[in-house]
Amino acid sequence: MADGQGSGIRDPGSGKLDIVLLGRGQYRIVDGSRQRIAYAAGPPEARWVFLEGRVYVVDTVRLPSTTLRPGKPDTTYVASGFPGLSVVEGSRTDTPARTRHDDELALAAPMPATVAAIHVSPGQEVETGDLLVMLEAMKMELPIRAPRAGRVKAIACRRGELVQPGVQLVELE
Amino acid sequence: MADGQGSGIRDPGSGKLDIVLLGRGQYRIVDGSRQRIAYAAGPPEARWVFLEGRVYVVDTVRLPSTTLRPGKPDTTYVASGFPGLSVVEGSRTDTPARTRHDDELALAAPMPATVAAIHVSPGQEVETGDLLVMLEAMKMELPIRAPRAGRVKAIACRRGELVQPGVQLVELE
Amino acid sequence: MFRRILIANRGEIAVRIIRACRELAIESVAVYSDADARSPHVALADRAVRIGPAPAVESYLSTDAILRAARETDAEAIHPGYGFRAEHDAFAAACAAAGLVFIGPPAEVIARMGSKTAARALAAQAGVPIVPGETPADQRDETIAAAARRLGVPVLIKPSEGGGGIGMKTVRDEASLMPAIAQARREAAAAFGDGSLYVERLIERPRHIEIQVLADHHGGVVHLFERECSLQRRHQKVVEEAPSPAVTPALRERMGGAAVALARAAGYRNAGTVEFLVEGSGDEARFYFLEMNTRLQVEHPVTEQTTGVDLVRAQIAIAAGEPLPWTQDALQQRGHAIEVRLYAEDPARHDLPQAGPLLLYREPSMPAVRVDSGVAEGGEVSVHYDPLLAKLIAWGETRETARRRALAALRSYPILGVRTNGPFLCALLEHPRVVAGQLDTGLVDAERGALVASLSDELPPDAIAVALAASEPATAAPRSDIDPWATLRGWRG
Amino acid sequence: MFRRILIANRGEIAVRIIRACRELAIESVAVYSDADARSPHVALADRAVRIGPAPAVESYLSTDAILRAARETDAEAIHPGYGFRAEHDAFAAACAAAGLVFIGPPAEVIARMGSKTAARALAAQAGVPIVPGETPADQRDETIAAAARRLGVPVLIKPSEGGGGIGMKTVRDEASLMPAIAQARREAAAAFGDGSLYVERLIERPRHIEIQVLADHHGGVVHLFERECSLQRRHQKVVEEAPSPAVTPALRERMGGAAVALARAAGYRNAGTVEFLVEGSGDEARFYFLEMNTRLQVEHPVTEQTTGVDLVRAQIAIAAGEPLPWTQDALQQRGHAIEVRLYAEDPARHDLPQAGPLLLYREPSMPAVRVDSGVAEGGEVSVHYDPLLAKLIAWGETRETARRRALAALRSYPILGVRTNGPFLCALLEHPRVVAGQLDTGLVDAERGALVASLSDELPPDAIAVALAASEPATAAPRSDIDPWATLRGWRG
Repeated sequence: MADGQGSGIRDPGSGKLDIVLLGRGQYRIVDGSRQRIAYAAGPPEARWVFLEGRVYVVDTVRLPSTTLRPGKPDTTYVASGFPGLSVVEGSRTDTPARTRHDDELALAAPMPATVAAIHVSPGQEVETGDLLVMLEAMKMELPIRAPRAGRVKAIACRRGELVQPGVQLVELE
Repeated sequence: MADGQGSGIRDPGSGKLDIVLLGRGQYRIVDGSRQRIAYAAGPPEARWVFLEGRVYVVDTVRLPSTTLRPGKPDTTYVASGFPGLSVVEGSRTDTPARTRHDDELALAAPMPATVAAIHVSPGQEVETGDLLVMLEAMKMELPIRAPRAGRVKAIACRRGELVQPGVQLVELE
Repeated sequence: MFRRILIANRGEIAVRIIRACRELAIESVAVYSDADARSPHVALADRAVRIGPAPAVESYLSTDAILRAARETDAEAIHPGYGFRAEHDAFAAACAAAGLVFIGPPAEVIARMGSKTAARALAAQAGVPIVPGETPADQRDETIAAAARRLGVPVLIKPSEGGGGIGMKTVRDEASLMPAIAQARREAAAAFGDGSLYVERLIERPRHIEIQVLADHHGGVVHLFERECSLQRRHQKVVEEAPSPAVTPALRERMGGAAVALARAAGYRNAGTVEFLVEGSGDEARFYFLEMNTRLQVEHPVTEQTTGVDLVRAQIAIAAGEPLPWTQDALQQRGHAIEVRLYAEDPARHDLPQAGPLLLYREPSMPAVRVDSGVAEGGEVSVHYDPLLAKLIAWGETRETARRRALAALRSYPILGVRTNGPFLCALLEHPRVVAGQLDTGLVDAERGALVASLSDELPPDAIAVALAASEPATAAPRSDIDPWATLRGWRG
Repeated sequence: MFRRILIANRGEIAVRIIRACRELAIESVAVYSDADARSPHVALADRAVRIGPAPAVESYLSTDAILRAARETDAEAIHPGYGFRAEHDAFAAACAAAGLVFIGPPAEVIARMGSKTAARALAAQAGVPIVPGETPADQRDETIAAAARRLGVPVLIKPSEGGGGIGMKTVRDEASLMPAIAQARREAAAAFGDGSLYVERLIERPRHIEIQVLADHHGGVVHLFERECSLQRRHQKVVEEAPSPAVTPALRERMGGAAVALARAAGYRNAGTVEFLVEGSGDEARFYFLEMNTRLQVEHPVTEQTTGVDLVRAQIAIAAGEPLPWTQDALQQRGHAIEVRLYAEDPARHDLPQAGPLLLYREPSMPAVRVDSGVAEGGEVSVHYDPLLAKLIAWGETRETARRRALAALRSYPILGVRTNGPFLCALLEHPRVVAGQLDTGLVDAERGALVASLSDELPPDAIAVALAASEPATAAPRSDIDPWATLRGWRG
């Protein structure tokens, strides 16, 4: 991707990205004469960033070793105040630093909840989106659906049971 | 002033005032079942407080020796978290802890400013509110008026001079 | 007018009602569970009473606890908000028995409109069109199938009890009828403990359009025009607007007239909403009674922004016995309003509700944009209640202006610490069919895959740079993710 | 429509215009002096260009610096806001010469309406009533006195040049005439370097009521009804409202008609305001042309909130050559709006402007309340510019609702670190004559002593308790008075 292309918000030939703190958690990103406002909060291993209506969760502890490397000044964007540290323009194929969307987690409870109903049995074939388990956390119904097609290998919860977040409720094979 | 009288917002017999921090600079004052929100910021010697549309600047360094003393639990309001320290209900005659309105300061520049015009001469009699000096700080005209009737003793500035805040510009006798 | 009102609710709607009380110089009493001790609605009210532990059934749903709080604080009236006890006829009756004014319709009206069967019968009596359908008294599968065949496919099979779309099945050919009935019955029994089924003609690609009504105690009934709420995910509204892009003046008059006729037939009092399914658009559109909500709606602000009527104030005035201050002719719509609901949920994970700390939360402040919220930075979104954080309402002279304003405001509305549907709402407001106003109740579910996919880009360099800037030790001082409570446990009273 | 607009202003009005651009998908370019590098208007714009050091004469008033910034950023149009270069005909001409669209009337219209004499003459020609008065060509004291005697006391003697009430003298008996003339001349000479005087019949206890007009480039001219701005301190407006409690439909039509006639006679384009003094009230009231402001007014939001028209958007559309989208008949007032101006000034010290850090600054967010501001918590109020921090605009179905909302919002609007007129505005909104709508331009100055006295209570115990709670070491973490910049000097780019 050529310099100045990509997100379309950069001046060709500038290459320098200034991050200015405006107030608590509020930052101005200055890129030549163009600028935008961003917000950040949270611990280093899960830093939340808000940028033009989008939200990203960045693991800044693991980030430098995987996506950041010293860059040539004419092709990289240097975040001021971090000498020697440059942000390489990402691309769809070489960006390990993704936001945390893990489809596996779809088979676990997202919060402490009660199992209201189990809609499948071991051995049953399911399609993507099929309702597997219905959880309930107070007023809300939390459907657990199949993240992909497959066969139910095991069911790791019972109706009425209080389940904890992160614990897988159904195994698919 | 009897307990529960005064500002009319207290439950008789309660006597305990809880101050709960809600967020940065934001406090809830709980007085029995009644409550209000207040805000505070600034250094101890000039703590700013916002309470129902009013603003107070409190010198908390000098405050304890002048307006606070241990109180009997049934007639005082105890701010939680400050054992032994009680706030006595103030009255119009015995409240040294006033907000900082010092009429003497009225004869000094409120900010760095230029003297645009001098409207009086030494020896001249002036009435309360008479224009003495017109200052100018950029676009704004800052009139310095007589805080009381009297005779001009001396003029301590010149037309066109840049004056600093707090420096008295006219002496009255 | 009342001297003191207790608000039997929490979150944004409790805050909304407290503000209305303050403007009327009425003292407000908040109630709260242990989970809400530090919530904005508790801080804002003139008084606040703890009514129980976090589970709603022991606090916000507890009639006893609420009535005790009202007695203790000498409240004269109770505003139920929406949800919780707002449409519970026994609660309204208990208020009346305790000598408290329930700010809503009488208990018997709540009971009648709360029964789908009774409400449908009343609508039919009042000459309001209803969707053909029935709950067969004989509930055997074959009888259900026969009823479905009489209506003619496509039909909808759904549980007589419950809601939220669970157990609802669409049948497009007679061969699928028996398996669909069996599956609907299983899901209904599992979810609601009752396998009774209802069959109804399917309205294809309907719009959800509702009419706001107000009825006083002196025979006055007016409607405040329509709201379109077709943008729903799994039968929960996410975006609402007024006026509806599909409603012409003639259709508006017919629908408004039908809603007023139903309210009169029901002996309705206070604010209520008559929901319709609409087939087609323009003067020729057909509308069918869906249900009547006997309370304030979540989406009431789009009516307020377009009619200029303060619905909460009107509710209080009606409950205090005042007559409606307007005739139907005096009411008018002006411009266009769009509301988006901000939920703590993850659109990438089937909208699962999220819980967590609001590390950073800043509401936009701009002309013609209103935010009704019940949360604050530093607060906690708990697992105990509905995940609605806030509603953003944008007004404009035209629909397009309102839509652009809503987008601009969402892009200036950072919420960090819990995932929300904010980015999804931005994508939805830019969907070509939403831009064009070509809405139906299936749009969001049909397009959600594409919309979610459009959100899962890789991380842009700017976001990485800001994440790193925020993590520099030099920025520690202004960091906003420090828990202020942790440092205070030693001295709080 | 324009692709990019430069905003030649700062503070709340620059923020307001940037927001309008964003909604129209027009790129905004902010300009700033060194004193404003961290101001909200700079952060919010799509681009920002430094135009000079803090003194306005070298930055916001510098035509060269502004035009250079417009060239550098390839802007197509310039919005001047109000103040600074907004009514400077040479600036408008320089924009035109540089090929930039000036969002306002043509330079010659600004020049004509900027001259009191020419504007009065034009008004008289257009059949608009004017206050009898003159600037005698022969400026000797005796000639001035003779002119005053011809008009008959009471009269007003004022400098021909300048404004802000400086040097203005009221004369109620002929004996006081000569000393008043001498004193007015001294003050005029000292303040404006020009001792020329103007004499005019005194209108006793007038109201200040103005009419908003919009004129396009295709012959379309409409008015957007009135604003009452009688609450002024020393000729500076502090509270404005629409509609005026004194204006009847018949009077509104006469005043609106007069304003449109003047705009047509002047060849007016874009948004403008015709100010009138009004004597009496109701159908029989008399009104006199005061002046025409050839720009957006500070108080434009009360018109926006009552008519639903976005005046900044309209200004941009007109400048882009679009015709007005409404006829006069399509425009209507709805409800009532009240604006209060929040200044950094100390009412207890003759409203002296204040400078300092905004240690804590939280805007209220509630239905029907709008805040237009140009500052943020952690920012600095500088000595260099006008001390207007923000405007709070409350709308209501009735004037009383709007007034109560404005009060409730002011009581939820903490500003700490610099003194503001917030508490004074609360007291003013509760003054019996303000509650009753019995306004005149002398009200604030006449009542200010009593209003200020009502604010100088002793410290309530609650405030002492909160001050002490905030000072406990345990609360150090959430303290908001830490300068975030101080900790960042090491790394900022």
